Amino acid sequence: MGSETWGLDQYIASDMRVGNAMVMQIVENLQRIGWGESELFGVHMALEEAIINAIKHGNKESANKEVHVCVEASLHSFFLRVTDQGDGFDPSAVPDCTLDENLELGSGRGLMLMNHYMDMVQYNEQGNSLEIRKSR
Amino acid sequence: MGSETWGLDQYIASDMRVGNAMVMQIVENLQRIGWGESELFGVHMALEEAIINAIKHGNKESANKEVHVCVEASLHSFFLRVTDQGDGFDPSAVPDCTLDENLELGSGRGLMLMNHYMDMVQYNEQGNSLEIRKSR
Amino acid sequence: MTEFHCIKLSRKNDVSVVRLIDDRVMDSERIAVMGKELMSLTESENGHRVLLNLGNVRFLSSAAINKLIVLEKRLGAAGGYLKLSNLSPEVEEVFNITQLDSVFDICDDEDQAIAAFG
Amino acid sequence: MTEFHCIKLSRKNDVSVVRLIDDRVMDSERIAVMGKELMSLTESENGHRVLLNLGNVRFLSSAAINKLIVLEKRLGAAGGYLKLSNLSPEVEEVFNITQLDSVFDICDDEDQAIAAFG
Ligand SMILES: Nc1ncnc2c1ncn2[C@@H]1O[C@H](COP(=O)(O)OP(=O)(O)O)[C@@H](O)[C@H]1O
Ligand SMILES: Nc1ncnc2c1ncn2[C@@H]1O[C@H](COP(=O)(O)OP(=O)(O)O)[C@@H](O)[C@H]1O
Repeated sequence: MGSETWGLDQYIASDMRVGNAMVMQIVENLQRIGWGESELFGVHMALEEAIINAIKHGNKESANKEVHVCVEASLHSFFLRVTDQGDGFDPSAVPDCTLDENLELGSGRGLMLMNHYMDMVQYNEQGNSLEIRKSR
Repeated sequence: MGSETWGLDQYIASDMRVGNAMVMQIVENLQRIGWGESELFGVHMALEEAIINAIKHGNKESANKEVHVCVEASLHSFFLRVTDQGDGFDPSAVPDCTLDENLELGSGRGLMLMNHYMDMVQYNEQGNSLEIRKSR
Repeated sequence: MTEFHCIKLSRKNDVSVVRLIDDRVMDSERIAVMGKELMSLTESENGHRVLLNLGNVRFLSSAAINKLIVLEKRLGAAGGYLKLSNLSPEVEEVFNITQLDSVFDICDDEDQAIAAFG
Repeated sequence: MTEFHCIKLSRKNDVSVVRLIDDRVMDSERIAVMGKELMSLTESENGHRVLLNLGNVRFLSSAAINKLIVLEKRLGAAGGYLKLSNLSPEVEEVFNITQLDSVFDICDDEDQAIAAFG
């Protein structure tokens, strides 16, 4: 029995298409090192939210800003750090998306999904850098 | 600009075919993360010698023994640790293969090639575990 | 007939049965197109019944889910009805976690959904 | 004619021109077969001239090089001659590092080698 590790340390443009491609690259590499379809689902969900939020809310898709993506992954663990060049935000101020009045709002669902699927979700103080982690 | 990392931590059977396949797996992954053909040559040479020596001289192709292979690689560096379950040896006692009387002997050429192509070649005291490293 | 790029449309009784073409619904441009194509369904007759069969969907991002929420609202506003069916266990979990299972009418399969339309 | 699996044999003047089939000569079983096929060339007439064209070889392990050394010795013992040609810069470097360039007669290309056989 053995295991492969895979990692990435890359700056990407603040473009949704580039973000989508980055997400797929990560998902494909996790598959390659042995993650199965259903375990991958939650990781895919969380990393998609993390990267798309950085591009959309953080860098506001600005052509002058980049998103820094770091991944460290093995068959037993997944770690992602996403840092944008935006002003950050206060995650505790994001309304609970499961409250009846917010249910159809959309906002907050990404954070909730990350918290559900990951073992650890941690923003830096400024709120422009996010680390998520999951063990298997 | 960004870079991928790739790693491996695996126990393999002391079988030449398994060793060959392991070498190819490592070479292919180095290619995948961006190593070019000619830079790869020396790494390929060194890791082939390291793994084949462990299987052949270390474990003597015994069905009861395994070789432990660890790799950590990025576009900028290559690290390999190969540990066998043999008695080890004294690398300083291996004759210089470039001396006229040894030239056609073969023995010692593997160590010499590793030393040439790698920045670091280090055996443990017993001589059954070898670490090699190369930066680019 | 309109040409669709992200959805496949068929009729069963008086129900419009919709399938998504992508098995991973995550590309932002595809989601935008899918959104437009789903919205075009709300411009139909009053009381329009739409069944979204998610049988082939292995992944959908929250941006994609947002489109389904808009569809649900628009269809409701136009006097229509939306049901979802054939969710994979993973996709169903997303609806549970986010409590969107209280917003959507989720059925096991097409037959059950069609029967539930009544 | 003998069937070869790891080498390709042709004649140019009175020289046997040999090419290796694998571009990465590293598989232990293939090297064993290659070794046997190369040795069969030494059972030829006296003064046999063999040119090994390594043009397509991108990698060869030291186990493969050992086979070339044995070929060189056997051929010499049988009154024959071996030359190598068309080494890639990387393969040539291996011969330099290990000082095997003093054991083998290494030529740039086939024409140069054939001319050198005289
Ligand atoms: N990297 C970020 N920089 C600034 N604000 C962010 C960032 N990530 C999330 N947010 C804020 O948190 C809110 C909730 O995000 P999320 O739960 O993903 O939902 P959505 O993206 O659908 O709005 C966003 O609307 C945004 O205001
Ligand atoms: N892992 C090992 N365990 C024991 N002995 C070893 C090991 N690796 C190398 N050696 C010894 O060092 C010698 C030189 O190795 P090398 O330079 O690779 O040449 P070769 O493998 O052709 O003999 C070997 O012949 C063997 O005696």
